[in-house]
Amino acid sequence: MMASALAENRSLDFILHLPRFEGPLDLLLYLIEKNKYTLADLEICPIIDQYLAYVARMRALDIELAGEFLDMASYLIWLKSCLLLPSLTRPGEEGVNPEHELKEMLRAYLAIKQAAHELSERPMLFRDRYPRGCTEPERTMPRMGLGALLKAIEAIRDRTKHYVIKLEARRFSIREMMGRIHALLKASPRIELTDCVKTGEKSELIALFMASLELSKSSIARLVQHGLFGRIILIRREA
Amino acid sequence: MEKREIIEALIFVSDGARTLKEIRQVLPDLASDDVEALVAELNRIYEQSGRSFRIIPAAEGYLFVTRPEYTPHIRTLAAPARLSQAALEVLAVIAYKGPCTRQTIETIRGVDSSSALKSLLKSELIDIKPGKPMQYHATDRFLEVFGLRSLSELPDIAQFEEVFAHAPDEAGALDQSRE
Amino acid sequence: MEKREIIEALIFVSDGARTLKEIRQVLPDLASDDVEALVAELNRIYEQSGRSFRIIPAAEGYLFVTRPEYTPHIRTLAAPARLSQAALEVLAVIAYKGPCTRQTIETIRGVDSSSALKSLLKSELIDIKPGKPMQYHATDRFLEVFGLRSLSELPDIAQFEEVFAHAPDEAGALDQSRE
Repeated sequence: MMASALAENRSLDFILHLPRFEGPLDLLLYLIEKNKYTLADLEICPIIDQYLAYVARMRALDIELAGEFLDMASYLIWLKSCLLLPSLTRPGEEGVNPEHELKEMLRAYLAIKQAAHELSERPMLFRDRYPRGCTEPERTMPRMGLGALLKAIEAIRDRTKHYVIKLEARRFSIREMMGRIHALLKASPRIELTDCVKTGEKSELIALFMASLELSKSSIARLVQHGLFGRIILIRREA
Repeated sequence: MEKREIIEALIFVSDGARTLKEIRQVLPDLASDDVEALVAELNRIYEQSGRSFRIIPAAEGYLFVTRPEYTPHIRTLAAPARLSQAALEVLAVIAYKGPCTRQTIETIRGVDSSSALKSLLKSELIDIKPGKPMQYHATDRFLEVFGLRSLSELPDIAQFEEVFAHAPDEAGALDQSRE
Repeated sequence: MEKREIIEALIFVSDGARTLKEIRQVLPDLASDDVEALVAELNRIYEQSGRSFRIIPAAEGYLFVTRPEYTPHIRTLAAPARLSQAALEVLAVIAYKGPCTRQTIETIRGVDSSSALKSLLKSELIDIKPGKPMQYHATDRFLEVFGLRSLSELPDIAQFEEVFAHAPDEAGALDQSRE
């Protein structure tokens, strides 16, 4: 179904040149307007097809779409099957009208878009006029509030997390790893990079790899790898 | 020294809007209508003498701001603020619907809204309400920035109230279909 | 719109003194003497119309200040509620962790916290619990300022982290254009 919709909608390529949509509802509203429908007289099936074609087109072009677009796509496929096979309603689902539900979602989102537009049209501080004594919207000292309190906790966590990373980085410095590899190379002219691993921690592996590149660059060792993902061999270079 | 000029000085030195409550704390014998009349007199004086600023009502009080025609000149020294579409939409939900959870916002918008929430919190346009689950509400700063006395001054709020009465709530239609 | 009023607007919106250099950045064809003369004109206008503020020279530029006779009235009002980042962090630890010692706070924050504790004690947002070891706790004043009925109304940290720990580090919503 997606493929045929795609073939029918070559003309949809223009969509790729549009500014990005805020989300699937935004895209649906765009398609509805483009097809000159209103929410009251909306024919949902062609809109569903165009939506799916858009998503398929974006995926075919390897353009990353937020997960919500794909969730909506599967919801719309389900919705379309309900519309085409009205008898498919499962027991306990009488009274649920999925088309009506979708329209309600669109109505609520449309209202919000309009409200957002009206807000942006109001004279705004720091854009259309400035308050006395201030041209920068961000304050150096936050007002007291629960948001400020929670952000303070986040700041503590960020800072202490930073310490942990620093310590780790110090434990596996590239210089240190270069020393370790060099010592092993002195004992044996040919070693595997994995021979140098002690803890197996990710940061150690990264530091070791960087160190081997450094040693190769400074002509202390030659790096050999047979094939992708093959073992990395270090061969001592005689001075 | 007149009361009118005391009011002017109070608004002039205020960081953010000077609330009516604060003004009446300093001048207890003035009713709110009196304050409003005196502020109107001040604005007339500014207009007649060609001043570059006025006092506007904002956040249950008053705020000194520059006249819009001076904005291009001020912008030479300070970049203008601009709200993203996502931030505006999240702000609209919170302002029109009243305190609400992230889930409500995302159900209405149909997309993840955490980074917009984060930036709005940082700019103090919204804050977190006491209690659980976590709900966001519009702040006085929001009212100042958009020149509103209170949230009830938002245009067509009645129209939106009707829409939100039917709006999908915490468990949206999309979530139900995914069970 | 006259240059005089542009100068007025520039000084009006400045946080602290507006330098002559900045003024001449906006109005390049004015010499410093011209600016001085226009500022003198503005002050004459303020004086004649009985305004509560004047422009004074300061730090290589100009600054708006209220006339000294208004100071007693302004002083009646408490300064707006602001805390330094360090004080906010200490307050958050005490509020969420419950009564705790200075050592605990410093272990969690990883930095010396004595001056933040001092300023919080002074603002009466925290107090010292009788007994040993010396512990700090959040006060009723803290609850009042943050609009809480009890500490149990504090928002859920895990829920906040869920939203914000993963959201990309955003600029303030109003700061977008400065990115």
